[in-house]
Amino acid sequence: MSDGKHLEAVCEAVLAVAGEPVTLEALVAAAGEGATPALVSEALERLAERYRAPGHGLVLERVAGGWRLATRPELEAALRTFAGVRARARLSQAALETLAIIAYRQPVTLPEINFLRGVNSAGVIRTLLERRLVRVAGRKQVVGTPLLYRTTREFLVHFGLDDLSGLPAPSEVGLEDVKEGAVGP
Amino acid sequence: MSDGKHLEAVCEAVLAVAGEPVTLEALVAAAGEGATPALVSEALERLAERYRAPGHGLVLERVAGGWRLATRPELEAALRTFAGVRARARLSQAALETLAIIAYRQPVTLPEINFLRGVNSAGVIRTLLERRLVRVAGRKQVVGTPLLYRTTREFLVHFGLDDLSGLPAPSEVGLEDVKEGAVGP
Amino acid sequence: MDPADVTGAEPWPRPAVVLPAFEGPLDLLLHLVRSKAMSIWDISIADICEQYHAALAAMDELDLEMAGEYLVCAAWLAAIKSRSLLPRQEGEKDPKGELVERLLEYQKVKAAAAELAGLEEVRRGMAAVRVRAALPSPEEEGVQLEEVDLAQLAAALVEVMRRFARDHPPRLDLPPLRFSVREKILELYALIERQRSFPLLSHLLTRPDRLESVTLLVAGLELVRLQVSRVHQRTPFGEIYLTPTGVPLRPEAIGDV
Repeated sequence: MSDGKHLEAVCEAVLAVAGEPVTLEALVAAAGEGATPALVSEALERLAERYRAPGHGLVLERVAGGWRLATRPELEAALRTFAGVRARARLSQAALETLAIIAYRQPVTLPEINFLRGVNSAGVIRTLLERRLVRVAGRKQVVGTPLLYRTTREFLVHFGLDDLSGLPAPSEVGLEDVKEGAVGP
Repeated sequence: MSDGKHLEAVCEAVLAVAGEPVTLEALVAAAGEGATPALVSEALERLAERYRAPGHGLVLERVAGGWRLATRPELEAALRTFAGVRARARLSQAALETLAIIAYRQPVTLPEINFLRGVNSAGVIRTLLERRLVRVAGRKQVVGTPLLYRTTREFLVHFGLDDLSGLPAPSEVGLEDVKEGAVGP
Repeated sequence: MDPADVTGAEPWPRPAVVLPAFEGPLDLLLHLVRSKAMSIWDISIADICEQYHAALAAMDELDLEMAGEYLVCAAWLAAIKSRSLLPRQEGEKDPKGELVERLLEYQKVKAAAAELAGLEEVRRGMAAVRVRAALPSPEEEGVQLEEVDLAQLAAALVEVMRRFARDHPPRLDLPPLRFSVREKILELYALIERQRSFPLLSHLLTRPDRLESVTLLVAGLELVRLQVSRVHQRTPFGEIYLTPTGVPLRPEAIGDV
């Protein structure tokens, strides 16, 4: 089946998952038997026309080397707001790593965390403090008396633990256990 | 500006970049001033309706407590031809059985799963954890404090469920033998 | 069979007897009950035991882990069978009860798995839409906070430690020398003084510590350099003898070795 409607649907689906410009040839190949460059070009023109109507959040644009679906430039503000909302509900890999170090090594200081991660984690700790996953628990009596961090009650509740002894060894969740020793500034 | 057309456009753009279910609240926040849950819901319904028309390659679905844009299932062949989109591997019988136990009995431990299946399911669980279909949700306070497992949001997305109440009711799950009498010989 | 295999491949190559692939002993039992058109409620335990053993015998390609589980189940069945041969006392439960219950529960699990397979099949061809946002700065990705679990937390720790180990390879730590050349020179000197012709090679080879042997060899060479000793070897690869030259060893000549 390669009627016009089907071609439009195929183009829309392929472009929506591609995330990058797709060549006409790739679209013709995806559409399968009976599809020709001419027929697919026509379907793309109709699709582009459709997206130009009010109520659409996407545009179909011709860019170098092919066709691409992108969001409408005038919706930038809404997309920014959404990105902010989503970022607040997420933990970055950096935050997750820092949380893991604090959980398994507590109490631990920022210099110790920086040493283990190899990058400054001050900003990440701020995020974890804001999310109430970690807290300040005194100062370490060493040069500079850095703050000590521990996980919070909310942390335990989030992970369904009664106490910290419930933290699983990596091997319990199918990972290789961490080799201890040699670690420490 | 929050007229209907604008809301439709915002929803389409946000859902197109999200790549995962988006809650109604997040959409309302993204739409900005003047948007209400009721207005955004209406816009979403119109958007879903629009996608149902012929010539569309996408569907707007309610899944995992939010809204998600996905490609139409019947366009699988076209997407597979298109390089970069791989077909998802079917879950094995072992994985499906283990998932079924976790889904219906959550939270549940590995020993409980092993007993119900009659085979050790540790390896299967590891695979399900890797695929983010199940998650560790604390420990059971019994001898050995085994880890508890629950299904994830990804599980809901994978099976197209809005929430766990959408699982086929246990009574619907064909049990011809059970109908024959009370439990116990 | 590899339980981690989620692709649904054949669990094991099929032998001459064509048996369906089983997910485990309970799956096999359920299959036997069905194939005999028995009801789970009135299983003949003697029958099922016999069939179970016959099926096991036909499945000689089981891997060890699975085989263990099948054997445990065989022992369990045998126990039920022997108990059911004994007369039952008043109020005692039917020994088959536990078997019936487990099979019913497993049947439910299989039915639920079939439901999930159906849901999955419908959605297999779908892909999440991912259009690029026309934004100047890319958004930071991460994991949804509410979905972060202990497995991911442990994985993050493993990742940190793995990277740490990669960026901080262990230093090459040389252990402190346990034997000094100076000490060994004095030791060898005393030996050749006493023995006139000292078999160095045999001595080296009988030292329990390789480091000590090396130190002794160096000490021997030092004695030669200081002209305190001579070296003889009568046959190639034969014994190496140290003999004194008559020049006395002056401790201050040893130097810093």
